[in-house]
Formats: sequence, C-alpha cells, structure tokens
Amino acid sequence: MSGSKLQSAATGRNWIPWLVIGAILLVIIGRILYLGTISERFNAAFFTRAGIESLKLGSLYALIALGYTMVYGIIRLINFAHGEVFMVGAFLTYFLFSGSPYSWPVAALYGLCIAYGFMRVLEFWRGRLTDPLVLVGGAVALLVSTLMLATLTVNLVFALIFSMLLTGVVGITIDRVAYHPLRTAPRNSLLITAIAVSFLLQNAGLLVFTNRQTPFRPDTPINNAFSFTILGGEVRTSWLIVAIPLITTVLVVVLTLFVNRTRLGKAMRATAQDAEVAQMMGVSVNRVIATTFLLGSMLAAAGGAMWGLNFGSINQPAVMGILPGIKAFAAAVIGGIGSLPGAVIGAMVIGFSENFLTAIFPRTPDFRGITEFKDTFAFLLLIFVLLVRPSGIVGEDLSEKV
Amino acid sequence: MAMLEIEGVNKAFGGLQAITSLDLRVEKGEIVSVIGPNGAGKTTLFNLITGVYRPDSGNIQFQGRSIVGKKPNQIVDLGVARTFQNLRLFTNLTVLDNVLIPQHHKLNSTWFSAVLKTPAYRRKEQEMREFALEKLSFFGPRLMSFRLYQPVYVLSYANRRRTEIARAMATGAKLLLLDEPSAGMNPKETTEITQIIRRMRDEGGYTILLVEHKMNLVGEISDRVVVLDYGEKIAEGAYQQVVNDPKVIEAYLGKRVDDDEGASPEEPGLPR
Amino acid sequence: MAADVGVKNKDARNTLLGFLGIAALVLVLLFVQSLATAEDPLRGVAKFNGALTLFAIWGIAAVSLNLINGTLGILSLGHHGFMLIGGYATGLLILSEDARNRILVSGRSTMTERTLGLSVHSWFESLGLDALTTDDTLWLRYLVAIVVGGLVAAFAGLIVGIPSLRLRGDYLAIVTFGFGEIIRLSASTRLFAPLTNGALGFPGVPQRFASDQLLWPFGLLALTVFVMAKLKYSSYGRAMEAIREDEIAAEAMGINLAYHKVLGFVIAAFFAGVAGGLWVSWLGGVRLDFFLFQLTFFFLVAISVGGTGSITGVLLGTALVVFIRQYGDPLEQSYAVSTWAQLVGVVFLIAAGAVIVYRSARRVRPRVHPVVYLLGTAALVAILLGLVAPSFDFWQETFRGFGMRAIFLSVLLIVIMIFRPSGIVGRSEFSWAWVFGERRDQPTEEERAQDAWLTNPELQRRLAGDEENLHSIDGDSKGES
Amino acid sequence: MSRDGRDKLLELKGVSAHYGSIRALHDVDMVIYPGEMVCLLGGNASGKSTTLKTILGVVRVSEGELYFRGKRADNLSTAERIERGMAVVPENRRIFPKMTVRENLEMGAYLRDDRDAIREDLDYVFELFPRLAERLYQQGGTMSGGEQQMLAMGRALMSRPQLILMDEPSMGLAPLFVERIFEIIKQVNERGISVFVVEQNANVALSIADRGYVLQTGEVVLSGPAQELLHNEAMTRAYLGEM
Repeated sequence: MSGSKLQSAATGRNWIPWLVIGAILLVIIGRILYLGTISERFNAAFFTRAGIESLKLGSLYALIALGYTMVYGIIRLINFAHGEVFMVGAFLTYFLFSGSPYSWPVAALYGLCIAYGFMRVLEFWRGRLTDPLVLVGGAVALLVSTLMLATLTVNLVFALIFSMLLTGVVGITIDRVAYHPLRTAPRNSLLITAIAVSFLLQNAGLLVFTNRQTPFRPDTPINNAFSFTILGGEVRTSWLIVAIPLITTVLVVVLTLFVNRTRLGKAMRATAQDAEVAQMMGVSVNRVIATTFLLGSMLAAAGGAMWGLNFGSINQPAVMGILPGIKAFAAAVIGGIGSLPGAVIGAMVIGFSENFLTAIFPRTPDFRGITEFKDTFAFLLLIFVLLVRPSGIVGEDLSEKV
Repeated sequence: MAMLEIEGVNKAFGGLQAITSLDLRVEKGEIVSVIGPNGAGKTTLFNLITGVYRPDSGNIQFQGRSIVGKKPNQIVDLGVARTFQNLRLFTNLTVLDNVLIPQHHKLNSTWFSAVLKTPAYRRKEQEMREFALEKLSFFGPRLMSFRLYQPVYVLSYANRRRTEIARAMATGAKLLLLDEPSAGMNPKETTEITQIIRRMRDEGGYTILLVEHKMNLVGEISDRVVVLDYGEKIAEGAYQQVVNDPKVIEAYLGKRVDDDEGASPEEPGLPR
Repeated sequence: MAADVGVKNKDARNTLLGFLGIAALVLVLLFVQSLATAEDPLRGVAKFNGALTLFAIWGIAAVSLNLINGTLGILSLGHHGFMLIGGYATGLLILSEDARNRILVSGRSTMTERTLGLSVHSWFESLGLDALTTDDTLWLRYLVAIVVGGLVAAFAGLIVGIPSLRLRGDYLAIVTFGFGEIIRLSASTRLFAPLTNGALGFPGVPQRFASDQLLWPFGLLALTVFVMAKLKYSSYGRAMEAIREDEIAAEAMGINLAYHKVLGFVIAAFFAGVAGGLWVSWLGGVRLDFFLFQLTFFFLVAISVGGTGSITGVLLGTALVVFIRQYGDPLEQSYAVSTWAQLVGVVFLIAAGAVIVYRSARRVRPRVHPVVYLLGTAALVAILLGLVAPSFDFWQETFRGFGMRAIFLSVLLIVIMIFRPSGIVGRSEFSWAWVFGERRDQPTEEERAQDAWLTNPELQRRLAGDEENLHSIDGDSKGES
Repeated sequence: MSRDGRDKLLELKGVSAHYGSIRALHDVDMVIYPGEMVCLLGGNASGKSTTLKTILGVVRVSEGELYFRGKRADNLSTAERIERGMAVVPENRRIFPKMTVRENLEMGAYLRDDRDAIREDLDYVFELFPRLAERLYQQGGTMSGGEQQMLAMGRALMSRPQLILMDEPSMGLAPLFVERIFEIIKQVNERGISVFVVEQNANVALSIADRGYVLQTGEVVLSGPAQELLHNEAMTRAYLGEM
C-alpha cells in the first residue's frame, strides 16, 4: 500500500535480465569498435545512418504498438486483428491519393459497409441507431464514401487524415460486432475471435484491395533526397528520415495529452485501472472501449501509410499486417503492456535490434550475417521477456496504464 | 510428533502484514477450528500450509518434515489436502471424475500403459473407483448412484460442498484443511455436515483443520479454537473460553466507542 | 450380477453398432464417390478422394491440437510449426539419395554449411534407408520416415511446452504462435538451407502413400483417434481436463502441472509431425508455404466449430472445413456485381429471419432490432436492384470473390464463438448410449424417490428444529421499535 | 422518531439478487429517508456488499422493486443513478492508484459539467480533508490506507450526491483512524446528505447512525433505531453467526 512497496517491487527483481542486457550491449559496443578498425566503410556516418534508420523503423512499430497496448490495457485482449487494421489503413491511404480502381457499384457496396460501421459508431454517442442524427450521418457517410471510393483523388496529407478516420471506424466496428458480445466470455474465446477477425480482414483485404504488391509513391517532396555530414562522413537519405519520427512524435504527444488532459482520456485511464469503480463513477465503459479502438486504429492507419512511404510499396493484403503486427505486439510486451511510454520504448528496442544489429553484423565472406534472422528477433525477445520479466521494461508498477 | 506444526510464520503482501509470527500445533486426530473476522488471514494461513504461498519467515512442519518451499502437488503427496472457500471444483466434469482426479498422483502406470489399458492399469483404475465411492459414501446416498455421472454444474450448492470434501479426502491425505465447509448451507445441512466432519475424524482417521463462520458448528465439533485478527493469534483454547474472551468479542463487533456501558461489555450469553 | 450382464450386453451392442456405423459411412462415401465419378470422370473422383485424404490428414492434426486446446485448455497456435518439422523430416528421409545430395551439399553453401549438410547426410546414410527404394520396400521406409518425423516434432513439442509452465492464457498463446513462426522463418534461412533448401523446398516426395491410396491417411487417423480417445478416458486424460477446468485446484489435488502440460504438448506434437509427413506426401514435395499459420487457423476452426475437447466434434468440424476448402470454389469465381449484391442480400435476409425467429422463441423485446430493419431493407433493395440488372451497365461488371472461402470460415468461427462457444457438439462425445437415451446421470424411479425423500422440505424443517428461533428474534426487534 | 410523513429517498421493496444460480439477497425491504444515516450490519458473507451493489446497479435486481427519489430505479444504469444523486465509497477504497489525487477527485465529478460548482465542491472536500489539498499531485496508490479512505470519500462527495453509499469504510484502518472517519461521515451527514453505511464494525457504526438493519445470509433479520440495536442481545448473536 505504501510507497516503499512500489519501490521494492521495482528494484527487488532478479538480476539475470540485466546481465543478459549488459552482455548484449557489451557485444554491440565491442563490435562497433572492432568494425571501426577493420574498414574505412564503418565510419561515424555509417553508424549514424544505421541509428536513424532504426529510429525510423522503431517509430513505425511504435504507432502500431500503441494500439495493442491501449486495447490490452482496457479489455485485456491481445487484439490479434490489429496488424490487419494497420494493413487496411495503408491501403485506404493508397487508394485515396492514387485514385480508386473501383467502379460505381462496387464503390457503393463498400460505401454501404462503411456507412453501416459509421452508424454503429455514432450509435455510441446518440444511444440509438434509429436516432435521426445517426441516420443522417449514415446517409452522408454513404454518399461521401461512395464518391470518394469511386472518384476522389486527394493529396497525401488529406489522404492520411481520411484514412485514419475510416480505419478508426473499422476498428470500432470490429469491437462492436465481434468483441462486444464476448465481454464476459472466457479469454480464450475472445482471443480465438480476434484471430478469426484477423483472418477475416486478411481475406477481405484480398477481396477489396486486390492481391498484389502495390507501389506506394505519392507525389510529394517527402521522398526527396536529404543528406548531411557528420564527423567528416556524409549520410545520404531522404526526408522521410526526418518526417517519420517527427509525425510519430507529434501523434504520440497528442495521444498522451489526450489521455492525460481530457475528460474522456481520464475515463480511459480510470477504466484501465479499475473498470468496475470507473463504472461506479458514471463512466460508460463501452464508450471508453470504443474510443480506445478508434484511437488505436487511427494510429495504426498512420503507421500503415508511413510504412508504405518508407518502403515504397505495400505488401499483399493477406500478408502485410502479420509480421509488423506481431512485431509491434512484441514491442508492446517488451515495453510493458498497458503502458504508453512502454510501447514506444519497446518499439525502439525492436527497431534497433532489427536494423542496427543487422547493420553491424553485415555479410562477410566467412559469415553470412544475421539479416536472414532479423524477423525472428522480435519473437525471441518476446519469449525472453515473457519468461524473465512479464511486466516488461517499464513494468506494471512504474508505468501509467491506459 | 505433531501432525502439523507452524512456528513463527510471517507473510506480508506488499506493505500489508497478512500473518504475523503465528504459532500453531495440530495433533493427530484433532479437530481444530480457526475463526476470525473477514480479512483476518485465515485463508492466507491455508494457502501457506498448502504451498500456494511461501512464508516470508518461519517454519511449517508436517509430521516432522518441513514443507516450506514445496509445491502444492508435492504437499498433497505428503498428505495434506484442502477444500476451497469459494468452491474450486472441476465444474464441467462429473462427480465421479472429480473424486477420481485427486487419486491420479498415486497412479504408478505410465501414460502409455494407460492408453493401452494394461491389466495393471485396469486394476488400479478399479481400485481408484472403489476408493472414490468409499469417500463419497461418507455423505450417505446423496452423491451415489446417478449423481456420480452428473456434471458438477448441475449440483446444488450443498452437494458441491460435499463433493469438494470428498475430493479432498480422495487425495489420500491424513490432514484435511476445510475452508468454510458449511458456507451456503441451510441449518439442516449444516447439522449434517457437522456430524460428517466428526465421523471423518472418528471413522476415517483424519486430522482436521477448519475455517468456519458458523459458530454453532465450531462449538459443536472443535477440540480447540484458534482466533485470528489482523493476522495475529489473539486467542486459543476451548470454544466456551475463547468465545467469552473480551478480545475476541471486540475483534468481531469492533471497539466500543460509547463508554456509557462501563468497562465490562455485556456478556453475549452464548448457548451450549 | 444381472446389471453386469446388462452392461456387457450393451457394450457388445455398442461395439457392433460402431462397426455397422462405420461400414454404413464407408458405403455412403462409396456411393457418393460413384456419383462424383459419374458426373465428371476425372476431376470429380480425384477431387472427392482429395477431400477424403485431406480430411484424414487434417483430422490427425486437428485431433492432436485438440489435446492441447480442448483437453488441456491451453490455446496453442504453433501447430503448423510442428507439422513443418515433421514434414521436412519425413520428406528428407524418403528422398532418394541423388535428390538429397542436391540439397544437402548445395554448391552455393559455405564450407561450414556443407560440413553440416554432409554430416547430416552421413547420418541419414547410416540409417540404411537408402536400401529401401523398390516399390515393395518403400512403404517400410515411409513408415520409418513418418515415425522419425513424429519424434522430431515431439522433441520440438517438448521445447515449446516448457514455457507453458510459467505462462498462462493469451501470453502463452502468443508464445506458441511465436515458436511456430520462428520455426517457419528459420527454415527459410541460409543456415538451415542445407536441410531445407531454403524457401523453395524440394519436390520428389512419393505421393502414393497419401494421395493415391486412402489406407495410410485413414489408418493413421484411426490410430490417432484411438490414442486420443483412450488417453482422454484414462486417468491422465482426467488429470489434463482437471488442469483445463481449474489449474489451482488441480495442483491442490496433487497433479503435477508441469509434467502433464509438457506431456500433452509432446503427444500432440508427435501426431502433428505425423500429419506433416502425410501432408508433404499428399502435396508431393516440401515447400515453406505449405506450412502457413492458416493451417493452424483451419484446425482452430475445426475444433471450435465442432466442439472443443470432443474428438467426434473435432472430426465433424474438420469435415466441414475440408468440405468448404474442396467444394467452396464456386464462391471464389467471377460473377456479375448484380449477382453478388443479390447473394449478399439473400444472406442478410436469411440472417435477419433467423434473428427474428430466435428472438421470438426467446421472447426478447423488441423482436425486431433496428439493425435488423436496416440490414433487411438494404438486402431487399439489393435483391430488387439485382433483378433489374440488365437495365444498368455497371451491374454487369464482373467481380471475383477472392478469399471468400476463408472469409466464410472466419465469419463462421466468430458466429460460433458468440452464440455457442462450446461448439456444435459441445464437450461431450457421440455415444450409442446417448442415442438410445440411456443416461446414467438420470435417476431411476427408485433413485428419484430416494432423492425426493432426502430433499424433502418437511423433513428438513423437522430435523433443523430451531427454525422458529429466527422468527422470534425478528418479532422481538419489531416489538421494541 | 417516526418519519412516515416524509418522502422516502431510497426504498427497496422485496428485493432479491442472484449471482448466477446462487441467491445472494432474499426479499430485502429497506428504507432511507432524506438526511438520515442508516447502517447495514452483518457478519461475513451476509450479503451486505451485494445490497450496496444492487442499489447502485452493478448487480441486477432479480425480483422486487427499487425506488430512488420516488421513482422506479431498478432499470436505470449505474451512470443514470449517479446522475440522480447517488455516490459510492467502494469496499477497500479502490481509488485509482495511478492517478493523482486531483485526477481521482475529478473522476468523482465525471458526469458533471458545471465548472464553478465543481470548484466549490473541491474546496469543500479540501476543507473536510486538508490532507488531500497538501497531496494534490501525489499518485493515489502511494498514499497510506487512511489517506486513501479520505480520497475515496472526497471522490464520492465530488458528484454532489444526495445519498452516499459506503462499503466498510473502517476496513483495514487503525482504530483511531476509524473514529476520525466516522466523525467526518457524521459531518457530511449533518450537511443533509443521506448516508448508507455497510459495516462490520457494528458498535462504531451504530453509535452515530440513526437506524440500522442487520443482514444474515441475504435476509434482513433485525432492524430498528440504532440505540436499540446497540443494546440488543440478539444482535450480538446474529452477528457472530450463531444461527
């Protein structure tokens, strides 16, 4: 109950993880020093570049990880479908700026689905689905979305904003349709449902977005080259290296402010800490959950769009969400699930382990490098953290749960 | 050698001291009751004895062997079994299965011979069944016949309590820890369970440590009563003596704030 | 004594009925097969046999996964990893020496990898399997390959099972998923390329054991079902079910959680490996994308839809999944947009009708929820518009239903999870006693009378005696106030 | 002592409640008049907390009727009941451990929009509990049990309720502190807010309450003015579970 309890819980942990982390850091530093001696190629610019590339990757994972961590904090569900929400966000952005491949009737069919989802969202704030405002909202959503899907081409910034909103609606709809009826069900049922939703979205993506690798190159200056020198070495990259971490930072700050300062944000934190008492204070828990899904999905959509920008293309819908999704989940757990700063820290850990490690263990004639294994790092880290310190880096005790 | 011997056991959760330097001895063939208001640490005590929690300090000995640091299933192997306050039966399994499962740890066949149903395994299975029926028969015909094959979730609350006690007996334990065996039972059922607990000691040879709230049950069967309050033992002894102890009454009813009554609180005048 | 004879008679009857039932099932299948042959001599019968084989192979995997998910109550998502290990092991062992040399000592690999490959190669040679290459002896080699595949997978199961000692619930599910993916991702790396030939895999696994004859798959399915059923109804099965019901209580009843959980994983992984061996034989080769997570998803659907924990239920679920996979392709073809709209409309209408019927049966008010109104109206509009399709050009555009089968399965799973979480069959197994209404959990007349006597309220009141006490206290207090 | 002429603030008419198939409350009749302080007593597991949860709408009424301020309330959601003037101090305090004192208090006023009035109430809470004003930005979870109890009470007051429901405010507190807490409860009550206290500590509760009910295994077995109950022998027996 007292302050000393919190401290002792935080410091009185076993030392094995620290030993392992220390060893890994030592190996990394040693390796950097060693590389510096063997070749001109490995100068300060090389490591700077590797570092900021990792930072960029980490911020992409962070955007997805925040969604996992928020949903887990509120309803204790690993939202397996979150990776697919990220995929949906990427594709929606793409179609919004590149022009849609849909004819009117197909667009109308999709528009109907979007309008329905939108109405379910409005239902939360108006109480009834048959409320005039909800009906009008649905009709407007039907018109706008059909129009947008069939004809509209907008610039990247608007595309990003629209797609964030639409993906948010997708997130809420998933919660309303699939998770809401299972609030009191055993957790395994909920998890199986989440897997089913994930599979559904993968294949719906196939149906809706066509099954191919899609180039993702909007006509913006953001892709232009950008270079700077550090300690005599030149680092050549694009403006993305500035833009992506910057946008992520802005979004994370906005989210943190929302959660800490607004009434609904406080209700979210209260619900995460003690849902029953939050309800006793008059908080509508369902509305809070919907908001959580909305915010998480919006961030995932932003992540998806930037993912496309970063790699210049987006993968087939059936596979795009899986690996980033599960890595971001790993990030959330590594950071300490339920904690916002934890998700960002965990994402950075994953980003660095994936990018920086492969950069400093490159292929040499006698060594194949570890590039091929980089996708397994997240899993290995995840398993390690779960077995050694399930509360993650930031941990339950110190973190601010959402 | 005492059946169970607890010496100076402490247990804290965070800053909250749940059990404070507790000493307790249970001799073979005794029925000892632990009573005390909510949150006094009774269930924590059970969790400590059965290995769910590990004491911060102190020693717990069962038949002269320390059981501190052992896993719950190892402690069952040694001969201590328990029931749970809020019923932890295997709800979707039948009554018979529920009473067969605790005998699994005594099975010496491998899983492979269990799959092949070797004669040795069949014999063992038959023995397990008879043992289960013997334990269930403590409760009369209630749980026999067709009830054996009913899943636990269709049983009445009282029958679930009975099944849970039979399940604990079926582990083959010598010391039983019963956590509120009569909770949720009506007066008649309580009377019956009181007799059964006594019979368990007299006929079954069990030693029984009991947590209970119904005082008439406690008064009727206990050889000794131990009163806990805030994790500390505040009284121990025969029922009459303990219940009339002002400290005990205060623990239950709270401190008197109005001093008009004078120094001596009214005697509650407990019967029996 | 008489009762004993009765039980024996009933056992004999049930066995007989069991055989008759299986025979009848085989006859029905043969009849359907002849229909398939008549309709389309080549494709029809091949497709039907394919469905049967697939049922057997997936049945083995699903029933084994059911041991972890249903009996042990641990959600495990790494089954495709076990199948992969079993599949690769079986594939390598059955491969002819030449074909194996091409993979194991691939020219592109480094010195160390070649050494690894060669050592594995010599190890294979020492097994002496290469002698068994003729048509008469190949079956023996296949048998050894399958058993070894199963054992290797079982070893992986041991490793994957260990985290289950520390983790619970969803975390454990994620870790099993992680292990499955690590196995899959590792198999594609150059490090393991000398064994796996990277993502390309290798062809040349003889198909005759799975694809050309039904004996192997069904024989192994029968073995799996036998072991699983016997295990389920043994003391070990009860212990595992106890762990599913309540881990804390199970441990408090003396069950060694660690041993039984790992045991469950090992046995299940063994049969998953066997299924993997059959699977590569059915496909005629080994490739990384034969072992995607979607396999585990299909088994999960089979288990959850059929009946979690019930072997018969799981087999039923597998049949459903296989049927949709084999015969659901009309869903994935191109149709005019109007047809799709009508199809969606009809599905919505049926769903709306079902909801109304359900709600009136349960007397839920309002009987017609506004959502149903909305969806029903939209569906009607879609159907009507579809009818006037020829008048609009854009209604004629075609649209291909990619992924509709998977969508169907996922929606089915979600619906089942919401409305009937224990699956169609539920936890219990099919049994003849149940068919004949012989329920041991129902009292006989005599027992009913006895039970009534025991729970007689009159009797209870007399025994309790001091019932009036309670009222008098109540009365007293009222008198005072 | 008769209050028959006045409107009832809260009334339970034959209320039963179930947890699954187990009946936790059986045919409970209870009345609270405006400005009154009523305590609900009973031994372990007698259904006290369930009564409170039923009044608040966390547990559903399965039989019987519940009236609040003269209107039927058993179909209202918890939020609606709070809006109409209920507030709760939950068992074990259950403040939000990772929110600051200020945020915890703001959560109490979650359903209110009137900023100025909220500020007034905040000042009133600080007046009652000066300790909270000192620790405005401390995290709730790091405070001592007594401070948490103050915070929980302050949080309940922040919704400007007509009826405060308290679940075992004395649980786990030192005796000296129990007296303090009950003094404050009395102060609050004197401002015209009705208080419904669920307590184990019968003597303390009865010494300041107007009336009391005694619950056993989900049924009201005794009721009456507090002073009478305090000296009733049967109560002691009922309390020790001697039945």
